[in-house]
Amino acid sequence: MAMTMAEKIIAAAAGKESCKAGDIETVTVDKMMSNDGTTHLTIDMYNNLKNPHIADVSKLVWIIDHNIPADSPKTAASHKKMREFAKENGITFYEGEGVCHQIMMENHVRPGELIFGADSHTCAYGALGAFGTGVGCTDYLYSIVTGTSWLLVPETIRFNLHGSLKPGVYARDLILTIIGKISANGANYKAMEFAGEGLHDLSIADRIAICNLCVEAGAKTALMEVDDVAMDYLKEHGREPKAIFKSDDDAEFSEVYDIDLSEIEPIVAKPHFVDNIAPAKDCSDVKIDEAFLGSCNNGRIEDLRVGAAVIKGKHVHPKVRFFVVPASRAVYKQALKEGLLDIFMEAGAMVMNPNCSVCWGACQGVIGEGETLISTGTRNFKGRAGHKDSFVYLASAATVAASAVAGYITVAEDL
Amino acid sequence: MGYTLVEKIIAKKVGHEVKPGDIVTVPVDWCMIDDIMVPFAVQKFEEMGFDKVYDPEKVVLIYDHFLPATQTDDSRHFRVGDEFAEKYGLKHVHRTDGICHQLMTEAGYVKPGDIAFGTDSHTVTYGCVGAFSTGIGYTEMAGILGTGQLWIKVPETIKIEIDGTLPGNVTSKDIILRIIGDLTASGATYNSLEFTGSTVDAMSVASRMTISNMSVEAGAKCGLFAPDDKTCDYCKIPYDDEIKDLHGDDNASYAKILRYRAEDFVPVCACPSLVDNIKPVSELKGTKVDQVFLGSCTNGRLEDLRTAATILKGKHIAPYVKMIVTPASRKIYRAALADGTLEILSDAGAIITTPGCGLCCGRGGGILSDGEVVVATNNRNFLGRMGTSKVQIYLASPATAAATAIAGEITEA
Amino acid sequence: MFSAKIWKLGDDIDTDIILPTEYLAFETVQEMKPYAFSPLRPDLASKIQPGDMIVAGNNFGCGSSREQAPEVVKALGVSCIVAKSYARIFFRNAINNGLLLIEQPDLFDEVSEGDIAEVTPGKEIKVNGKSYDIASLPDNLTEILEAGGLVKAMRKRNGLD
Amino acid sequence: MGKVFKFHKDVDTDQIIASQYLLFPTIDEMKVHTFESLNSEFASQVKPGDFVVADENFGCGSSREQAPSVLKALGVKAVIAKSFARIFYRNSINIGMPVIVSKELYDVVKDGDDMELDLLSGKILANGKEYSCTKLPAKMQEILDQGGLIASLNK
Repeated sequence: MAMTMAEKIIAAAAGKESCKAGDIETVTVDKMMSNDGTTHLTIDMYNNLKNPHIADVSKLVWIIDHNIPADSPKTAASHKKMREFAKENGITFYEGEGVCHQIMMENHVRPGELIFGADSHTCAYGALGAFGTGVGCTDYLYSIVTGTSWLLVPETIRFNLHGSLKPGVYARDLILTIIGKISANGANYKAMEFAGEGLHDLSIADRIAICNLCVEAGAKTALMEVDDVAMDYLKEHGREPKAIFKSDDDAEFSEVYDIDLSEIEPIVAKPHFVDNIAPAKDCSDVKIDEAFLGSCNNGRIEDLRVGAAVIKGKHVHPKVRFFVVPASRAVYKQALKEGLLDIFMEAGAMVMNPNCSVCWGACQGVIGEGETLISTGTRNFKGRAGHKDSFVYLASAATVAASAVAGYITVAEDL
Repeated sequence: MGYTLVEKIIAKKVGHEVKPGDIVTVPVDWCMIDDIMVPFAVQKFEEMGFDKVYDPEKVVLIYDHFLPATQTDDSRHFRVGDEFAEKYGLKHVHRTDGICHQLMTEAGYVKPGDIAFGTDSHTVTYGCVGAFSTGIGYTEMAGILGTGQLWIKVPETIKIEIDGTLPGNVTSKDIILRIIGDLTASGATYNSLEFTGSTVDAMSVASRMTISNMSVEAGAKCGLFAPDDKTCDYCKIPYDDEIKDLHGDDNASYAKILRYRAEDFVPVCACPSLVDNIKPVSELKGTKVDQVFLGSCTNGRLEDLRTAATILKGKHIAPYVKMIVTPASRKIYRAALADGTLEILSDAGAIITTPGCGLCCGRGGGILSDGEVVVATNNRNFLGRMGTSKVQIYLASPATAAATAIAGEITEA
Repeated sequence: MFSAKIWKLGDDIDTDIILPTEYLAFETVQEMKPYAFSPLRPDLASKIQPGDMIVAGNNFGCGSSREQAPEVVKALGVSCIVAKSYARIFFRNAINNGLLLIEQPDLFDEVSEGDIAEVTPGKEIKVNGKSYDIASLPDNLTEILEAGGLVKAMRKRNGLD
Repeated sequence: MGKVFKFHKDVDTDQIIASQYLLFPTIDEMKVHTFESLNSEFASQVKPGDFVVADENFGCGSSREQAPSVLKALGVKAVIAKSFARIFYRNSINIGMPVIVSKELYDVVKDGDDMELDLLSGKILANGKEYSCTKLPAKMQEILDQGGLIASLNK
């Protein structure tokens, strides 16, 4: 029977030959990531179980990344609870090392794995051919206690990528365009799979940016075929695949899109929804108060290089606060070595410690009433970055850096 | 009869001799307003009915406590500041450059002999270059913005002489902590502290800054160092006769003179929850810590980061312990990037944040919860300063902080 | 002369105790009021009644220059503070806000919380039948206090009141 | 019988409970901030047994389980929407809060209307009229019946 990549990963996790979209399968989960957004609640629930235990502690990765360093005593108490539980139970634990998904990509994710993350952007792991999906803390708790969970096998929307992106256009412009096209719930319950020769030109950073944002179209997961680019990344980080799957040629897709990468233009997603897209060039009447380059979506070294190239020798607009937040310690150090951090600091940006930062809107760079942020973060929901009456525009690293200089939204080439 | 340094500075400004206890009205060379206080100062200024700022060149607005902002109302303070600056033609607004007290001398504003007031108690920091500077409330600041002057009582002076060579693991932070312990938290109330001696002469301006900065923790009105050639280098001014005259005379009248031998100093901590609760680090050995903070206007300078880096090089902070490093200014951050300091600190596992007040002001940057212990290089360990009232704060030098981060318990460098 | 109920605090009551940094940036003093003294005595702000007084030991108001500290005490309706000594910035800020501060070396050690004091500014305080001498303020400060604080004094200077 | 609180299309998890409250130690401390950005009165007005009725794609965005949890903690009996985002849907079932798909209800009720829901028969009574809603898949009904996913761990 012909299967999609998603079906193959789930079948393997269920210990079956095959499965098909619409089936509900009981699966063994390969890894379980949780961060400080919800883990304190998971621990409370865990402690209330009749027989609390963890099926396989080696599969757990806990990461403090959202509110680090802590912004309030309440945050600190939740962190303490998480840190102590991790220590007592021998859970792999990171604190202040970077955004959870970046740490998972650098250190843990393997092709063919089925990974639960108590965070919606867990779908990023598809960039390495792993089935990552976001779950709530109850689902998470069930999976750490039993080692298993149930999954509705998703249908797959296939995106065949052709050609290559024009200079000055980035993976982020591509995925925002796709979400605009299929809408914020266009892939609800589904897997979004990316294939085609256009994929080969995209770096792992590009691929993560694409997969990561698929949840903004409602997707359960995002997947990409594992090719040389992915294998080189794994090798560089000292890991082997669990298994390499690709969709059969005659697999059944719920929809198929062919996308010509050369047609993509710089895009912004306007408030207050990710699918509310517009050409970046059409937004030059939008003045900004703050700019943010970072997040699990766009805080990798490649993104910092793009931002630094735009801003080098220029200065951030005096009324704009520009936060640059490397996605992990490794990214921070690489950017330091390459001189990028100094380019940003010289230009008047503020380089922050690796964390979720402005994207999450609760710890650093919170914006005020009536203010406007341009961001490489994941979401532009109402109030996402601070005050309920504030505005977030999502754009590429290049557009964000250019806008930070101009003081209004602009593409880099018009700077 | 000679004069103390503060008497000379004030006399020069008012144009006649002064003695302790005199109430005089002084012209103000610099006004510093930080982001927390901007809206309050602006409101009072307007309530007072002024229509212009006495000299827009002499007012510096600095946004530092709220960077990065942690609350939705924080940026209102920036907006009020920007609007005020625009309306009254203020020339100097630092929006993202670092901590106010670092910038006031680093960016070239305050020079030896100047009189400066700021809306923050650590305005005493500028005594490191031989300026009379002290913290005031926003209502008085509003008055100065309108009138360009302020009444002050000429303080008595306590002279502190330190001679000799410091032990290798002792920094100027240990000196000022010990002195605060000896004087007590109120022992220098209304007084000027004047630091002299061969140990002081050998110190960098940065080290002196740490001492001036914490003078207020003994209640002092100011903490002064006579400017020397190092001061003039730092301030980019000639070391001329006028500057050379800015020192306390030998025959001046001092309220008290404290004499110390540098060799007698040991690494110390201010223990919870008073700045004058001083104990030698050696007596605290074994106290487990959850977090270490290196930064603030007291100890966030390049030499402080370097001191820590020297100790942390090739080592790693203890598991489950966090070390947060917050350089005091953009300039310092860049210098520490350039000389490899930040790389060493990052390799050791430190969390390096953007320049600002950070944890020291208790609004972000590593707040703690009940029962947690922090060793911090800043200036206050008051109850609840960094989280709940059940957080234990130990103040220490950058060297002690770094050694403690490695060990996971309070340790001498 | 006025009479006031005593609330007693200790030595070194710092400005972070009088009003923690968290609440400094609230837009109005009214919003800050409930948090006065919260690290030390979370319920104190709700118990203090207008007209009550605070008695404390040495170095009251040490620490930061936050003027919110005396403002919030004044907003609670505190009629005066009697302490052994004050930190200087707090002292100035209090006078500038029209909050009466009295220095008295002995009273703190001899009174209890809840006692009623009779205060005659510039002259004496009577508690439990005993009289304590108090000094008057320097002229320049009396002027500010009499004007009702520095803002009012400046308004007068600018011909507004 | 409960009251209807009506919400628009694409209500995301940040509107249900904003990021700045998620690290509060308990759901009870968070719940007073439910729907703060959309209706600051909601948390004080909603009574146990009331309903949230919404248009398409309710609960899109993050995986924060705090979103259904605060609604449940406020006593919301069920959320009825034209459609749900999948993580919110799953989280709701897991904590034992009914989430019901009805394509028609949103268009026929107003804020403040009285309505009744019979989960077993899949019937809604609102403004004197009866509406049917989509039944839950068997797997989910099973989780809901046993009082949420955690209950199955405590068996």
